[in-house]
Amino acid sequence: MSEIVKTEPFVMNIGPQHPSTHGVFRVKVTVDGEQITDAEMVIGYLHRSMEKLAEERTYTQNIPFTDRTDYLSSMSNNLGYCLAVEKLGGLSVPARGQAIRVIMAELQRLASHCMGAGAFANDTGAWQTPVMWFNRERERILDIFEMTSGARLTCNYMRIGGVAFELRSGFEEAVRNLLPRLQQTIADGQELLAENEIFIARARDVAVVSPETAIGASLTGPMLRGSGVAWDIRKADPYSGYEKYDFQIPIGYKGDAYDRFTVRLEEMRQSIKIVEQALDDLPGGPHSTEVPLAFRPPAGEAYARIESPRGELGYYLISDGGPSPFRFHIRPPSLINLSVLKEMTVGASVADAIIALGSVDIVVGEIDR
Amino acid sequence: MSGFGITVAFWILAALTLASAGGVMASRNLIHAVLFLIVAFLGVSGFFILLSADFLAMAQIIIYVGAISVLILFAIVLTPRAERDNSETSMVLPALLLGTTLAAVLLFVLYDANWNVTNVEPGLSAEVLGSALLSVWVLPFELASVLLTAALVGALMIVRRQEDEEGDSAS
Amino acid sequence: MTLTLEHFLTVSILLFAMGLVIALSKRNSIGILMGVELMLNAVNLVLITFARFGESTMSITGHAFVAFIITVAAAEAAVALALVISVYRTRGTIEVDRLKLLRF
Amino acid sequence: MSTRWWSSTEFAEFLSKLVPDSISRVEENACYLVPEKLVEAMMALRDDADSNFVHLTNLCAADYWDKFEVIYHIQSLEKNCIASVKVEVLDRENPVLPSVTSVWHGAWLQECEAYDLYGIRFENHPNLTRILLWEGYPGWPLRKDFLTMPGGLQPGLNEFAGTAAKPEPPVHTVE
Amino acid sequence: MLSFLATDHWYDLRDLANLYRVVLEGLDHIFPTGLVYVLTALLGFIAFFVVFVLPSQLYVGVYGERRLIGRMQARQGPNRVGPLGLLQPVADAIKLLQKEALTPRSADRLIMWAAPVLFVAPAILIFAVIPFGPRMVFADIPVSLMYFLAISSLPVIASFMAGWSSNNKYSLFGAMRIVAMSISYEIPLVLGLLAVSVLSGTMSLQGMVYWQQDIPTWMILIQPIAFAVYFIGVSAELNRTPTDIAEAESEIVAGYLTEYSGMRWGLFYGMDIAYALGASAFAATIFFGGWSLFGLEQWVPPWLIFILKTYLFYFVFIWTRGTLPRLRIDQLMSFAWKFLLPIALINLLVVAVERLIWTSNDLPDAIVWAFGAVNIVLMVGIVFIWAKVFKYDPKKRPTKPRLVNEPGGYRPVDLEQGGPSL
Repeated sequence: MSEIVKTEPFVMNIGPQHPSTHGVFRVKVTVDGEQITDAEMVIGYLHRSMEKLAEERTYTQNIPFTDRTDYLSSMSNNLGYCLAVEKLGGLSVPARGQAIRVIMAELQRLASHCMGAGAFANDTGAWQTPVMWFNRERERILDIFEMTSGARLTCNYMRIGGVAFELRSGFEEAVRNLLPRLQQTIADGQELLAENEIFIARARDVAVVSPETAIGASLTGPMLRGSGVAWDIRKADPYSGYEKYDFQIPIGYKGDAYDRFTVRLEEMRQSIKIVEQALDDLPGGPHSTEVPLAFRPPAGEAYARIESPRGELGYYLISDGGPSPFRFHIRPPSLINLSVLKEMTVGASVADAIIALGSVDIVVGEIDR
Repeated sequence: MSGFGITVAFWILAALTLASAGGVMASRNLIHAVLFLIVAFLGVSGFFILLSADFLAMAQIIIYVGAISVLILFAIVLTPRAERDNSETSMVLPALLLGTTLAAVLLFVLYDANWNVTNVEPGLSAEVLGSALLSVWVLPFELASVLLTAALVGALMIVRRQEDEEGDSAS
Repeated sequence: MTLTLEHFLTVSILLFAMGLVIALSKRNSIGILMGVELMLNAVNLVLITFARFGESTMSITGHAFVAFIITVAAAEAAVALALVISVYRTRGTIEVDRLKLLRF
Repeated sequence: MSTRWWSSTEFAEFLSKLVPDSISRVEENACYLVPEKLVEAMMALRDDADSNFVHLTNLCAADYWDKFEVIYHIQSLEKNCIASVKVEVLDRENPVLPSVTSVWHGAWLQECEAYDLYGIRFENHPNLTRILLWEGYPGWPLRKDFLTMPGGLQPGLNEFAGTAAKPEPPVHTVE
Repeated sequence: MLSFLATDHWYDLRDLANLYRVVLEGLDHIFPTGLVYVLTALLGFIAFFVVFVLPSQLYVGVYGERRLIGRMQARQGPNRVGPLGLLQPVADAIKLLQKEALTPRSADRLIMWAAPVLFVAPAILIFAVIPFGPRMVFADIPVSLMYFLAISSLPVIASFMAGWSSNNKYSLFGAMRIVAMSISYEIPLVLGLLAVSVLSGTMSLQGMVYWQQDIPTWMILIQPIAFAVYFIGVSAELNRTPTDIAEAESEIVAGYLTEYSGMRWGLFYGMDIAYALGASAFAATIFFGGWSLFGLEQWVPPWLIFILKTYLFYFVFIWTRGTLPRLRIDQLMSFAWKFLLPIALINLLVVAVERLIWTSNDLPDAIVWAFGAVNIVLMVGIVFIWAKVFKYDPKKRPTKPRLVNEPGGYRPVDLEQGGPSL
């Protein structure tokens, strides 16, 4: 329509109260007809100044903060923070603790990708059904978290030097019962969404990010892998014993929204593989090393990073030898993945912009911190 | 033609049609004017039903209400907000004068003339109309289809964004 | 009470006059187009009325005429609105008293 | 196989060959660059085939009471190596640094964040605005002297290795 | 033909028209004739529609749809109010009635108020020509097919009024989208239904039911293309997924309904269901034999058969809503103009030729089965040819990502494994 008739350009707010912004996130778009000519994101509605607050608390007290940044993958956040502190203090984690951490992080990745894939399908207009199907399985994973740590969403399970508690009896059986169900759900998602004609028509060739742009814009995680760049911290810089497990990196073909979706589905399959391997040879021994509650690492700095469900989650800590960090910085993958929002949306229609935003899979708690 | 229902329907329709035509004239907002126009179209199609022209009544609704009014709405929305008032030019008084005079003359003719009127239902139906269109009126029928094609192509040509148009308007 | 030819013709005459006033007095070209559409409707009503009440054996002629008028009106509206949009694009207005390119 | 961290001496040796006079000093943790030569050095590091630092992983600032530091973690995906680069900003009143958005587009939002929370202005940044806080927010919250707690306590600890002169904390008086 | 319905007793539930006739005659003794006409028209209308049809159908629409979609979405659906949640629609209605109907300050108050009212009227009018049984049709007008098309073009105006008067950008988007959609989809819809009309030689819905009863066949078997065009076109006009772009929740919040609340919104919601049921009833009449069921209508009440067919068709609407993603507006437009319109035109041409062969050679009725076979072959052929013309091959690119073992930089796409799609 806008090809034929020049309409008034007008500014439209997508968010902060909008069904598809996944939180209080706002994009100010200038629209010409249905076509977007400019997009500017407005964030900060959920800013809680965690980096400042963390400078007041001891290293152990800061673990609950990390739950609340990316509230859909609290286990991964705990893990990243604990790795950074351990690197700072030169601590080592017993083998059992490392394996438990891997199991938890991969289950968390499954839960988070369930949410991401379901919400993306919702953005394409599949009205609530995929999101409910994926959420059903996510709930089962959260049941396992509740069984282990007592909490479902903000688990606070990892500790400096290991994990908080030993696994409950029946944990292994519960996870082993869950994994086939998850396989089935992923197969359903593959069959009913990834091979659905309408879904393909909507998601393919939309929000294309070329590999050069993706690397230059510091993208990580499924965004980078969707563009065909083979980069996964678990492979490139293994932590917590990931080098022991056999898994592969899924990468996309073209870097469009469809590639990101299929990469997420494939990552879920790989995660199931990792969890199975970790369960198969779960070592015995202690789950944690003894670390004093007011832990004082020596003065210095450390940057530790993990592959969180959304990308590279880095924690940069500076210690002055005191009981609380001198500087506590989170490298938020959700925020930095949004660097290409303008490239993805300008020139597209409003409907495609929603798809582009959904394919980034943002969590506003992590963007704003 | 007589009957309680038909008479009531006629008066309701007459009031509705004329009032909404007046609304088209009086309303200041162009969108309101179009909505009044739609009501007037519906009223006229009601008259068609009263006059036993079922097929044409339905065609009237489909084409006038479903297509032409929607086109007008589209054109209004595609032109910006400043253009949406429906005020009159300075010609309003002469136009009113002319309209009143014309109505008076025609009404005089109507009531003065001696019409050859029958009150028998002619029994026209869609089948009769269809066969008439394809036998007696087949040439105009084909011409109308040619006209529609020409109008389609012409409308497309007019609104097509031409490359040399910028040069034209600049000169 | 019996409805006669005069009832329907009166309505259509009034409708026609109103359409004429609208078409002559409106400033906006789309408003003028609406007036023209009203006049066409009034004419249709006249034709249908005579087809119903007239004595002719060929009373289907009225219906056929109305069918043609509706067809032509659709074409006319499409072309007119295309013109309006085209004029708006080149001149920036569709008010008839500000379009003076062809006026002496 | 894991990511190789470039030591600061190795990095300094490499960079001094690539862009001379771009290094101000070398410490154990990282190599400090000269702000004037920052963009040139980063551009060379990105484009050189031996370093190939195409990916800006992390950019953040830190406040050391008397100076700011901006820390860049840059990495190469092909060679799987990472290096930490720092720049000092000594002027607390009007901290200015050249922006590296021309080198990596991904620095855009991270520099905005550093500006928002520390007040470090990045020159030649395409659109340097506060992103987490609103325009006109008083002060720069992550600076160490932003708030004083009741009782004269301050955020962070009062001693830091390597800081000789520390500005006297303003005394908070309770009416 | 109707000999099996010889009993004209009022208690013969196979045809409720008997009951109606008895009431009419009874009233005729009491009141003068003209008044009875008006009275019974009003009474019958109120009794049948407002008390019986609309509430029951809306009930099925609201409760049934929510339960079914709940099942499809791996959840329970409404089950708290009353047994099995059966009172949920009542609770909803009470809640909507209590809620304040907000009007934004800068809205066009009159139009915003009038839009839901104008939306309701056509929804009720549609049922006037639907034959529920052999004599159970309110207005058996000879052009009821045209009537349906005419009435179904009215709610678009009401939707536009709602969207425009709200003075909200999302609403305006919704209004523009629905207007553009309705213009595009009306044309294939009319052409598709015209083919049905040409084949059966009538424009009356009742006539079409008799035609299908006489052959006996179902029109969907003879005219699959017309059915496909009708189903897609009508779901576009009704804003059902996968074509619900005017109310696209994930894009423009609620489209033209964004600013509506309380019972005004409730009217839109309820009447949306009524339109969907009207379209289902229409499809059941034209394509599925209406109240006839190959002779079974002598024993089972025809209106029961008809209503069950309607609900079955409505179930398909619910099913698509619970399953499919939504298309983009330009995809929908090009689908209407590049695919539906040509296929409907070709179908119309073929049907006209078939009708000519049938009538001019005086062939037996069984010839329609041959026509049906030809049309099905035609449909499959056209779909394949169009896919070739537009080079549409969604499976060209693999639906699973590549897997690599080693990290590193960009891995170029191996064209053997699958190149970029169209």
